[in-house]
Amino acid sequence: MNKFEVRNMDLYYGSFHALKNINIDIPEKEITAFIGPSGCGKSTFLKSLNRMNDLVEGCRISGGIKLDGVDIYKDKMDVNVLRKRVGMVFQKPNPFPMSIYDNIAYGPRTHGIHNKAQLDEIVERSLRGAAIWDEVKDRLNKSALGMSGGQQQRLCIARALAVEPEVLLMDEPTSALDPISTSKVEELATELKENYTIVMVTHNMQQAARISDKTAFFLLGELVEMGPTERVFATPVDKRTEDYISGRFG
Amino acid sequence: MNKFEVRNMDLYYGSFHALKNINIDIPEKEITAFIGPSGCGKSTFLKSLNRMNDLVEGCRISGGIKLDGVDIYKDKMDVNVLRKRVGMVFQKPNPFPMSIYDNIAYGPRTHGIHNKAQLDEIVERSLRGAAIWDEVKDRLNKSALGMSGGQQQRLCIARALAVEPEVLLMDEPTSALDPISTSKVEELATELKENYTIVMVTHNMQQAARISDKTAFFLLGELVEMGPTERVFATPVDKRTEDYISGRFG
Amino acid sequence: MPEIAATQTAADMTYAKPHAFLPTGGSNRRAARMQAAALRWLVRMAALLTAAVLVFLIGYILVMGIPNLKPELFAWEYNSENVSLTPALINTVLMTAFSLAISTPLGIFAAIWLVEYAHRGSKLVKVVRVTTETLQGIPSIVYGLFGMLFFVTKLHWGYSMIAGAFTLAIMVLPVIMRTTEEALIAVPDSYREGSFGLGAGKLRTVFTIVLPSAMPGILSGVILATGRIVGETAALIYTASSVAKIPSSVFSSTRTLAVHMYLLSNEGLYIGQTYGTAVVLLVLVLVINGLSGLVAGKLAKR
Amino acid sequence: MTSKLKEGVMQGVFTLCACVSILAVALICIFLFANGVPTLFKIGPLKFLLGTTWKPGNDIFGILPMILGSIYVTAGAILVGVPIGLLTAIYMSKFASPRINKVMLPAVQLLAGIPSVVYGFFGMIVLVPAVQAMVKSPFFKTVLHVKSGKGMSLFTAAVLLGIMILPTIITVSKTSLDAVPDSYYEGSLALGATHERSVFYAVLPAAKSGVLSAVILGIGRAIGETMAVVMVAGNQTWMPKGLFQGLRTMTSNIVIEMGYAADLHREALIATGVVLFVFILLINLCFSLVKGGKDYA
Amino acid sequence: SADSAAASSAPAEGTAASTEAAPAGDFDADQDITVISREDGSGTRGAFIELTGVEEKNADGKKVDNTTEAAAIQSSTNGVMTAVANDETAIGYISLGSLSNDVKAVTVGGVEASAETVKDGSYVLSRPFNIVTNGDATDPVAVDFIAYVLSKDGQAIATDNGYIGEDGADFTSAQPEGKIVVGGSSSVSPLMEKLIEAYKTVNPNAELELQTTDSTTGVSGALEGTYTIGMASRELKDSEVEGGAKATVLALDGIAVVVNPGNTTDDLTVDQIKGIYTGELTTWADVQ
Ligand SMILES: Nc1ncnc2c1ncn2[C@@H]1O[C@H](COP(=O)(O)OP(=O)(O)OP(=O)(O)O)[C@@H](O)[C@H]1O
Ligand SMILES: Nc1ncnc2c1ncn2[C@@H]1O[C@H](COP(=O)(O)OP(=O)(O)OP(=O)(O)O)[C@@H](O)[C@H]1O
Ligand SMILES: [Mg+2]
Ligand SMILES: [Mg+2]
Ligand SMILES: O=P([O-])([O-])[O-]
Repeated sequence: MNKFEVRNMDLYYGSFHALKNINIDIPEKEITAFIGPSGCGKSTFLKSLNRMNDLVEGCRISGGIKLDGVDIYKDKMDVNVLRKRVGMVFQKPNPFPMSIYDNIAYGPRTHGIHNKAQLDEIVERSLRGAAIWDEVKDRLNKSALGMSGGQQQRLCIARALAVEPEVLLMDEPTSALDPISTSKVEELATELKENYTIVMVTHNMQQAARISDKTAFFLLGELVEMGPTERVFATPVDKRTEDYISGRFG
Repeated sequence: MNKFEVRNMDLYYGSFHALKNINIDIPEKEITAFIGPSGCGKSTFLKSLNRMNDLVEGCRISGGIKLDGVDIYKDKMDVNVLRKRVGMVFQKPNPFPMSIYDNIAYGPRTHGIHNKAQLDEIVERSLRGAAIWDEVKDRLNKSALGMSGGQQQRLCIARALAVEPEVLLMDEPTSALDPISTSKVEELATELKENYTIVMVTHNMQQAARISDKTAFFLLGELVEMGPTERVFATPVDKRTEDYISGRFG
Repeated sequence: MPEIAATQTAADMTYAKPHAFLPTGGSNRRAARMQAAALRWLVRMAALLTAAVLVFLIGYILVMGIPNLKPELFAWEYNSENVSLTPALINTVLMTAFSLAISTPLGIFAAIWLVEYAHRGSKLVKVVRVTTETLQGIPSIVYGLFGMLFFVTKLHWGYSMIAGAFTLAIMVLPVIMRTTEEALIAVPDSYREGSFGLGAGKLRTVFTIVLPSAMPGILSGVILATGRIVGETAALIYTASSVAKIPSSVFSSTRTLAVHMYLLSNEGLYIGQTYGTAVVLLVLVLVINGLSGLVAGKLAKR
Repeated sequence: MTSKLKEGVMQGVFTLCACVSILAVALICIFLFANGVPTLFKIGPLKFLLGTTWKPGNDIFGILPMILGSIYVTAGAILVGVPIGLLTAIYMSKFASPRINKVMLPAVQLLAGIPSVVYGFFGMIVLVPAVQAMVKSPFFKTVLHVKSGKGMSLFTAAVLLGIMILPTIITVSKTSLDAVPDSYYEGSLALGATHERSVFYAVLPAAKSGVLSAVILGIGRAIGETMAVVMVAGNQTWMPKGLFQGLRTMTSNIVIEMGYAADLHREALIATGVVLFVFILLINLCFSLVKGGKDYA
Repeated sequence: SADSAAASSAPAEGTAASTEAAPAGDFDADQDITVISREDGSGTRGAFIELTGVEEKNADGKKVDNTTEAAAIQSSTNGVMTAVANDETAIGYISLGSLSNDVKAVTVGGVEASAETVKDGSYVLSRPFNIVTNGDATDPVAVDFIAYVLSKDGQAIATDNGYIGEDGADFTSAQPEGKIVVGGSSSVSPLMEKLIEAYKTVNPNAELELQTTDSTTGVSGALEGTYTIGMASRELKDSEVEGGAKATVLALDGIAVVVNPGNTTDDLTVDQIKGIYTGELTTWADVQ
């Protein structure tokens, strides 16, 4: 089953044509990786999946993006609900400057849950879900900014889980992390795909090869090739993909 | 012949031991590449070759670094003269906010050349040397900030050439550039090694393989392995080098 | 709601299915939307209030003042009939120039020391920071008292332009220091590295690369200081006093426009002229602000 | 080497310039304290600081009413200025279009540039009668039981000062709001929060220390303001009597009486300046503590 | 009343808003009186409290200022005028020379405040404007100028500007050259300004600089030599006389007791004024 279906999508930043006629299906409960050289539009595309691009002035989108068959750019789609359903984890861990507990509870509170017991439960469940509960359970009231980078990133994942999304978008979630933290986050992603659809941008081809089910290669705003990860890496159809994978540029 | 000879060198940032017992010889008129994962100390080591680390508060160095047999950390070495002899090109192009001409003339003027004809000649020679003369000769009086990234980087190389250094240190000189500019800078480096000793940090192993004569691999502040580039890539001696080159981490 | 015992293992805690707690529609959405609307309304009202106060204030001064802008108010020489503001206006310019001539080099050099030379965390830096902040917080009336006790009385300068200018120079010194410091910090380190990398010394780097790049920021600080000098009253009545003539030497007493306005209003004999003067003062402030806007625009363009 | 010498000499010059502010503060301390502290002891420190009567004609110098006056007026100004200023800053930083900001920003700067004399004039002629009319209204008499309110009062002074500190509050808060990394805002949006909620619950807490600095700077400005307060506060030397009664601040006390004071009276006024200065030092201390805390985090 | 052209024309526009706030006719006399006073040490206040009996000697023979604590303090003539013009229930006292149409001067014991009544002594509230020198004046310009000020011409200028001068003698200038500085009280300053301007036409050789500060600075300046001639709107303090200051009366200034134009009270006795300022009479009904 496809979670997202993108058809004939174009995106402009002002007069700059950043994404060109993208057609892609993102399967449910799998990890889809986006690779490509810097500036090719990976982040841009990721952000249009939960309409974070709405914030960018001068950004225009045409074509259709359907989530579970519903066009997310149609008027009756409430962006806040969309973003609740399609969570996002950013390149640089961005915990709020508040306690660990409040970080996780932020989302549920936003969506109207104020009952202490219920919040407690959500916090624990999300932190466990992000495989960080044991490390932080004794200091839930400490500031989240005191954690290490890898912990912060897992906290951000926990924060995203706390609003019970269906999809998790991750934009280079490990590029700011050390190797050990990176492998923890990668493990986590592999676990999470049981319940969530995961879309991940990475500039690290090894990472894409290690954990993703499908891989999409972007170049200069075009989707060059998409397919099962092994196939894309082993026998790329497009010459450009092959060049990129074999390190001829980028 | 060795341009630099480094013996038992240790470097601390405050209490952090950033470089550990480095011993390395850098051959004259060749390209030496430093590779290694982020944070391993490549830039730090590069900067200690022309004492740019002097600017960092709390940075202490022990051991010896000899340039043409003279210890550069001894008192009688004038840092300004050292830096004139050992030029530097940075990761992000950093032209001064002045005209192209003034950018190039800055170094010679610093070292006491004010004769207009002489400066004109140096400017032309340096810009030609950096393979950018044809692109900028008609707008020497325009601001350097209006150039493209690749042009700016070559301008910075020209600026370094203008003070007639013996060594050129380059810290990831192409990481901020597009593929075409990158290959121009790479070509330029290969040409320059006829007359200059070049030391280049890169996170792009393909680049190291393409242009360097010697390659040194750093990991966690240690120099793991150094040798002729083909040898290091084809038959690494150290297990860690092999892991890194084959993409098992980083 | 499902109860989950604390003893459950991590594996059990993974999400069986999404949508356990959080309904995506209905009353929660409405509550969220209402909260958003309320907050939006709140900030708009506050901004409106601020704008209204300003418009009312300016409007009031203009309405009361413009009819009083008669030509004799701008006569070359002051006398009790025309109560001309021209000498006061010229004195304001002189006073500003004099104070800035003292405080600008001091402030810029001090900032250079703080940013380019001082070791971060050194004792002296801390003391300089604390004293600069102290200076910034001292009310003008205290500056006035100090100026009177020190420059006027102790140094025997009398009520004079020089006493006023020194008092004001100390008063605006922290303003110039702070803005210059920020401007210097904003200069990318890559410029400095580039210059050092070519073998340039520190002094040359500072004066030929760093300072020119920081100039717009420094200039905006100087303009800020000008604004404070122009509007100052309390620190000047006790130091420069009030002679409504262009001073013949730095030891002559002089009055600036703000002091002029204050004195005009005092006895209630020249209320109309006071409003007229207020308009001129306002225009002066506008011009100064405009200048700083222009400089800031230049800064943005680069 | 000459260039080394030049470097050394200039470094010395820079260092000396940096020390000017130390010298200035030292001089200010010495001259104020040397003139004020002996007076304090001549009058008796407790009599001076805690005395409730100020009658210079009869050589009674108690400045407690003025100390309280300064505190009340400042607190009032903060109550008026901070909410409005902070909300305006939030509006300008996170809600207003660039077009609106293009007008608002110079407007706020203008507000900051208007000399205090002009504010005072405005307060005296517009605010005082307005407050007078307000307290005389039936609503105040019957509902709020305000029997004898005056136009020149704590309330009026607080409102006027509240307006005067607006630019400080707005610019400092706005700067710190602008400095909050977008990542907080985006993080909140990505959780499905509305723009408004994101701003108030994710961005604002991150700007906390900046807002606190704004408040402290506002306090400093309010407590030090002179020319404007004198014209609207009533300046009675009694112990503050109520929100709609006049009172006198330390700054007013100095500026009102300095002109005619002689001998001990004059020294007592300088001593008032010393007390004010000590207050400012305390406020600055708070300010550095707040800022120090930020650096630490 | 005010003869100064500047005083009568300009302020009429200046307080257009305020007259609406206090419409005449329906004055509610039950309202509390808002008492406006000048600051402690002000020359105007000193004379006012002495002449109205607000200042009394206590048992030890020391003078005590009984001004009610509730009195709002304004630090300038204009402050008092504005406060009174904007408050129906207010009362204040100001220099007669500054009186304008925004406020109403009441008659005191039936006598109108004017130059004539002050001069003939029937209006009781007045105070001296003093010029102060360190001992006797020695500077030739100062001597010549003081002679001019006290002459027929000088005193006429005072009278023309709403202050009260004596008759004085005829004056011919000795035309001395040089520069002197006159400084001090801001209330004396406007009159001094006129005198200096007039004197310059008589003796163009002299240069006179006027610094407006305050009475105390005027006296201390004269003693220290920063001012050749000081100005004070009050009597000299004992300590100042001991220091060698010598005061000469330049003119008399009447003190007008002023109320809001909307106030129906037109006359107050000295006792009523004292009652109001000592806080015994608190509403206008008590007075009427
Ligand atoms: N807000 C914006 N306004 C204008 N152009 C933009 C904006 N954001 C991105 N772009 C441009 O759109 C193109 C795609 O950007 P995008 O950030 O999606 O690249 P990316 O593939 O994520 O690169 P990276 O690996 O560096 O993150 C780039 O050329 C970029 O310059
Ligand atoms: N000024 C400094 N003060 C303290 N630590 C520093 C400083 N500069 C670098 N370091 C630390 O020293 C180590 C080596 O840094 P360096 O910049 O040399 O790494 P690098 O190999 O160049 O990495 P990259 O590929 O990211 O540029 C890192 O752990 C870094 O955090
Ligand atoms: Mg990206
Ligand atoms: Mg590096
Ligand atoms: O009260 P005076 O201003 O006239 O001293």
